[in-house]
Amino acid sequence: MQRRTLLTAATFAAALAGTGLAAHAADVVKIPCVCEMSGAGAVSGTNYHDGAMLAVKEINAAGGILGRQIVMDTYDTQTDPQVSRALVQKAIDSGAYAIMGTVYSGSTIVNMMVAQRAGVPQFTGSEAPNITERNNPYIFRTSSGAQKGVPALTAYFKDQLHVTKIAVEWVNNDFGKGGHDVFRKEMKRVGIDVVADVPSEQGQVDFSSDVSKIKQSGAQAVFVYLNEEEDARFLKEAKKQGLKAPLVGEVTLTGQKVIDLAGGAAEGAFAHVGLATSAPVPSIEAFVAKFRKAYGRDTDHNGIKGYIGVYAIKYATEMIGKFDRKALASKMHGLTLDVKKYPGMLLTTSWDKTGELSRESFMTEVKNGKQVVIGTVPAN
Amino acid sequence: MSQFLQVLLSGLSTGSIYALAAIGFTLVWQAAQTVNFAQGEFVMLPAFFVLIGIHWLHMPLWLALIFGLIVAVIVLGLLFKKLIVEPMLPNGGLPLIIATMALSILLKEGTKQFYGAEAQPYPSLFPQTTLHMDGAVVSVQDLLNLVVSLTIVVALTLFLNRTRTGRCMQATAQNPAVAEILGVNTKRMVLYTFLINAALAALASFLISPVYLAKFSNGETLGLVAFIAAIVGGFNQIRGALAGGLLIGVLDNLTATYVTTEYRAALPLVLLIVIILWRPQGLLGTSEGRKV
Amino acid sequence: MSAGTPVLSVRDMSKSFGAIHAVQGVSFDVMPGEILGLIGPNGSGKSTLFNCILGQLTPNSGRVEVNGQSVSGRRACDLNRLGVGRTFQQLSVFPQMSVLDNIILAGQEHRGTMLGRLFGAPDAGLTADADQMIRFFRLDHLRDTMAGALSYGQQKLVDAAMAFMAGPSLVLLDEPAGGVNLTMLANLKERLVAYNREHGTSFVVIEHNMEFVMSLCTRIIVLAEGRIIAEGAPDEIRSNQTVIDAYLGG
Amino acid sequence: MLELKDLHGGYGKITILNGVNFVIPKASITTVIGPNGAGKSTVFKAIFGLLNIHSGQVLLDGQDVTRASPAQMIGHGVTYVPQGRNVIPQLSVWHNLELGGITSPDQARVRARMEEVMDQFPMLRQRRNQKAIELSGGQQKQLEIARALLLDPRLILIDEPSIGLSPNLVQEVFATLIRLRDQGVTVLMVEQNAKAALAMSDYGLVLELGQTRMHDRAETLLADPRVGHLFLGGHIEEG
Amino acid sequence: MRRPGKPVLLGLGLVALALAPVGQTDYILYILSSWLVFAIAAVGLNLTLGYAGQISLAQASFMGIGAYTVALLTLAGVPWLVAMPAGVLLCFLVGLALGFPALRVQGHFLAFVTLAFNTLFFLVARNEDWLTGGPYGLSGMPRPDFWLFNTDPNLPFYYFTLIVFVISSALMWGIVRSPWGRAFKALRENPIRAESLGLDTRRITLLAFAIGSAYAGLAGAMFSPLVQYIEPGSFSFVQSLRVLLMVVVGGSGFFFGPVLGAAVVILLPEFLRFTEGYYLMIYATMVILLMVFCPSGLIGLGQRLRDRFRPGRELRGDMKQGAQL
Repeated sequence: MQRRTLLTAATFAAALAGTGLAAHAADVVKIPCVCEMSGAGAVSGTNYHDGAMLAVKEINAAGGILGRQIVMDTYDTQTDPQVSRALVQKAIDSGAYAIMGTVYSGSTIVNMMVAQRAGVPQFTGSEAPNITERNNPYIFRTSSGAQKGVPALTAYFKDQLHVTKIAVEWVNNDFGKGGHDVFRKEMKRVGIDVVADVPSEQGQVDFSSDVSKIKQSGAQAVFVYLNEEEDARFLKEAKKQGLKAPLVGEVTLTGQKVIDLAGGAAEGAFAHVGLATSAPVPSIEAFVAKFRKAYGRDTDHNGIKGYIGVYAIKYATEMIGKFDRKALASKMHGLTLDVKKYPGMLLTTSWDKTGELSRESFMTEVKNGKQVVIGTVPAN
Repeated sequence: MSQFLQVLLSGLSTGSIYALAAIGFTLVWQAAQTVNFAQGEFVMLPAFFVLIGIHWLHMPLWLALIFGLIVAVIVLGLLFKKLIVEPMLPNGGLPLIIATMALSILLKEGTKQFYGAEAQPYPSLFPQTTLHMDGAVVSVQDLLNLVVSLTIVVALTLFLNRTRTGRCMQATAQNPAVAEILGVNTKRMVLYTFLINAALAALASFLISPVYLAKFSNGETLGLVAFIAAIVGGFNQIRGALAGGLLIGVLDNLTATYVTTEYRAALPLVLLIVIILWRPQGLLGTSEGRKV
Repeated sequence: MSAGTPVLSVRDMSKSFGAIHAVQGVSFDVMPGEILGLIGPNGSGKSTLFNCILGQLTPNSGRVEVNGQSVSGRRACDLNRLGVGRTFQQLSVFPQMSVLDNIILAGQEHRGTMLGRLFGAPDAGLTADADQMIRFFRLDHLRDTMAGALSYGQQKLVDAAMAFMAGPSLVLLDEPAGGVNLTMLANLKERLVAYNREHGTSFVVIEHNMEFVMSLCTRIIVLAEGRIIAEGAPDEIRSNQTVIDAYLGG
Repeated sequence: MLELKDLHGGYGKITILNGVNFVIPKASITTVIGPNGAGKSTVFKAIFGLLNIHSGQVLLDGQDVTRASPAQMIGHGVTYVPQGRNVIPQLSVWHNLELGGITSPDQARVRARMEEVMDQFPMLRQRRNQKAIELSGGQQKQLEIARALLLDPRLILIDEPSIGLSPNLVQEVFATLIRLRDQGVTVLMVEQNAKAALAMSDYGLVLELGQTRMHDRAETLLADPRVGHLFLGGHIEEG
Repeated sequence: MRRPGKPVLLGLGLVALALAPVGQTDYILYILSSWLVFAIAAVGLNLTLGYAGQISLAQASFMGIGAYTVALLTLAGVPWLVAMPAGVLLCFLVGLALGFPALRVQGHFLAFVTLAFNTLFFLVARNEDWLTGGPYGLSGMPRPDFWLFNTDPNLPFYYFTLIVFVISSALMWGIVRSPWGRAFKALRENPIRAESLGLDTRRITLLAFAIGSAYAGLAGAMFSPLVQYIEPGSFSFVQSLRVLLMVVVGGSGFFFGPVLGAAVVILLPEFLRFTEGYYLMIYATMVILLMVFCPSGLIGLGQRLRDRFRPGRELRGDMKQGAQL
């Protein structure tokens, strides 16, 4: 029976051998990407990773950061928070200068503590409000959190749609709950009555009771805060049941993926998008084209997040003139990168003391099967 | 009232597709005493066979559907039986269960690897029109899903009861020893069962994917719901699995509408526990001669 | 236990399954040290009677007393603690435990309290007793073998040894000779008789093998269609025309 | 008609048959008797291809059918009615009956035979649409026997037909078997109810410990005190 | 079982475990610690399933109960040494309750009841956010500090995990060697015979669940300070399957089976990472092949190989009797 113990020891030996990759080469800088390449978050994670990789290639072709080539290793979290924690640790052990990822908030919440402890700046794609509420000096967003995005919609509901009764349909996980909680707070603040509050399961397929409840509630508008596939299913069901109230989302609802999946049902949906791949901004149009050329497919906003994250690291590092993690983190706080001087940012972007990000954002609508920007919301 | 009708009809439509998966599960259980933990993936996968037919082999939809059905029957029926179930049956139930769990990972990851992690739009089989009935809106797709599923169930029941092969299959499932002494080729009958299971899963896949969209992770919830439906209805009865599927579909919607949305997933589970403890043979099942 | 109290007393036992009356008003006593044979054609109700006595079936009516104490409705494990051992018709060892472990298990539940057993010796202090029992059944060379790897007849011996391990006052043997070859059978019978003589344990034996029953038992009860049709010493039964008719049909 | 030559066999590693030898003539009834565990039922399973045969031969009209599968045995005109309940519980009586001829390519003939068989067992006709599980034990046994007759077998192996049957039904079953014999069918039967069975049989066969101990005309065996002795203890001395 | 050098091998194994973290990165320390934590849960399930033959698909929910209890208590300032027994005791009691269905149903049905229990636990953990933090989960649980031994850095935490693992394994060793262990096996192999030998099978069935669950609770109590963040998804049904996989792949019913199985389930995917997207597929295929060719798991495979060279020992055989579904 004790053979097993020996075997275990052998396992260790192999484990030791496997970690010989901490080799330091002076002419490279390690910026690993820890993200969701498989599991529920694979779509977002893959785009984030590919966007970041695109920036890495460009920067390396142009001579790297301070003359050093970037090495970006990929660590797949399987959309599992525990795995992501282990992998952030692994990335740090390998000598990371900064870390890209993760995208899913549930993972980021766990692994940001590891990066904080090691003092490694981390550029996350997550949008849950609580990430920047923890006084973690090493976490930075690559798109604004839901607590910034949702209030941008408040004015739209109040001043443009003039609604007094509203419904919210949200996915009952950490992502959806974050948006939902901010939304409830905002509606309370401006005095709009939330008449239907409908949580749904991740991966839910039958939205008939959800739509039917919203229909019965007499809501004049619906705030939809779901993942892409559920967005599409919800839109289809809403169209089927003839739900007339305008459907307004944050980020995902008017994305190209949702439009493809929902077919005609996405027509007329609105969304506030922090970063829209369809924004009528030349820099973003150019990025979208580059991405398509490099990968043969379209990206969603996560591709932009990854892209600008790597560029932000480059610009801030060049400002401090050396590879110093601590200095990088403190430089990022309160930093504004103007797109005219720093074209890799695509849009002028600033970070505050908590790592929260602020920049111009967009109101979009689905028209003729395309996401169209119908207005911009200034940076706050 | 119109709301009730609305959710009822939607529930029936979704439930009818659960029923198809549950029936396949039931058949395999009867024929081989096998619980297939990859049943959800069996429903997920055939939609991708169809997409391969359409996108890679440039087939028209109808041909792609036939192609998908055939590939599903070969891969999920024949190969599953020959390569996994058959060599493992003598090893008892637990290793087989673990193997089907591993198979579900393999199918999921394989699909993701070869077709991508994103959900894929899937062509509708039926027109996207709606009917208005007493204030409720019913899509033609929902109605036809229900009709097609029920037709399949009726056809299957007729096949099992009205044809010689069907009755041989029943004999094999109910009493393999007797079937054997009557000269029935019991091995072949068990194989037929696996083929039918694969075909049912494929049909469920074709019906469900226009709504569910084709995604590698679709099987996760579906498999579980199919089990629950099969158990609630009665492990050893086709009509039990049908009733179980419809019941779960409807109850899920009614709970979400009138009781609780947060705990909508809990109701089928509570039902499952109550049924197992109170009536292990299921609502419509008859107690099996075999020991469980 | 006075010599006058029967070890087992069955009164007016009846059991029916639907319209079939498997056992109808059977009464009998087993006295200390007695070996009682219970025979009868297939379907005569022997097994049903056995199961009713052992609490595996709930009889429609009737009473069972062990050493003067009513045990109706008791669970099998309680019955065992009251001193009733049994063997099974089908093979009934623990196949993936060694012979020694099989035998120790049979005794350990009679030692101390449940918690005491958790903290006490791993063998519950039974190794010596178990070894003695193993020697008694001449299984010494198989002591550490997995019981499932034994031959059919050897497993029957282990089954019997387990029934005796707790020092019962009564053992019910359900077809002990079934499927056992002649040499092994002679061994088994001789061991049973020896055990009976040494410990005064009473046996009730269900058995089809007439030679075995006739030579082992001191008294025989013949059941047919759920009733006792004859009772007496083996020689009386052997020549009883009613019994011959019941067995050969007619 | 049927000949077993020194047949050895069993389940897995347990050997039950230790050399069974007999020849039974055509159009006769032979009853196999012997104590429990003597291997009576096992002999049937060995003939019908349901057992590991270690050595020896089964000959049917001189043709070697050792280790033929059940389906092949049916093709050779042999049917088997095992001990216990052997109907398909959820199928109707009619469909259960039909299963007896399920392997036949000539289904029209099967239909015709079903009518004939139901003439012999009128109860089956009355209950043709009932589920088999709803029949009483005796009725189920009749159904099984009827099912075994469907393909005009040459040889019927029937194991303990009288278990669970009332005495008058037993007489009926025996009468059916006699009628079959008169029609030229060979019957091989295992029966606990030895006296009655031997009384209606042509031959008797005594098995003990997996070996043939006696094989003689039925009335000879009936008159033999050793038979009674065998059942009530003691051995049959060799010879 | 009498083999020379058994204590020597055991000692070597312990030394290997003690030396394993020397010179290792934090990542490896974390992976090793999480292996030991899951091994505790798997050792518990091995008692329920491997020894007593009762299938349970709810092991992750008991890890969850233990983890949430410890998280809530330690966040409220209760020391870990007090919080841990509370979590373990709660799991023991809930496990006792979950054992009751096992008195009525077995096999697949029991599997489904426990599966349903696990999913219900998940729903409660997610929906009752006043207690559990809902989908956000709970974070920032402190790692225990024992005066001179502060486990906050990863290295001491590994040793802390190792100590807990060794103590709990030793306790389990004591249980399976005691008459209880024999009773559990008897329950697996032949409950009716066991009952007829005076064994109270009801009580022993409930205990099999309760003890197995208490071990999961202990694993949860370790998981909480290890990850310092818990959320409902960490204790979903899929995680129970992982623990089951550990037990069966390692060798259900063998004492060290689940420890090895946990190593395979947690460490093997890490080794296979170089195959990138294919690693889960390779992993799944390996599990299927193992189940087809050696259903008694890796330890069974090892024994089978050894028996080739050293004939005359009895094989444990397959799990036909007890742990059958």
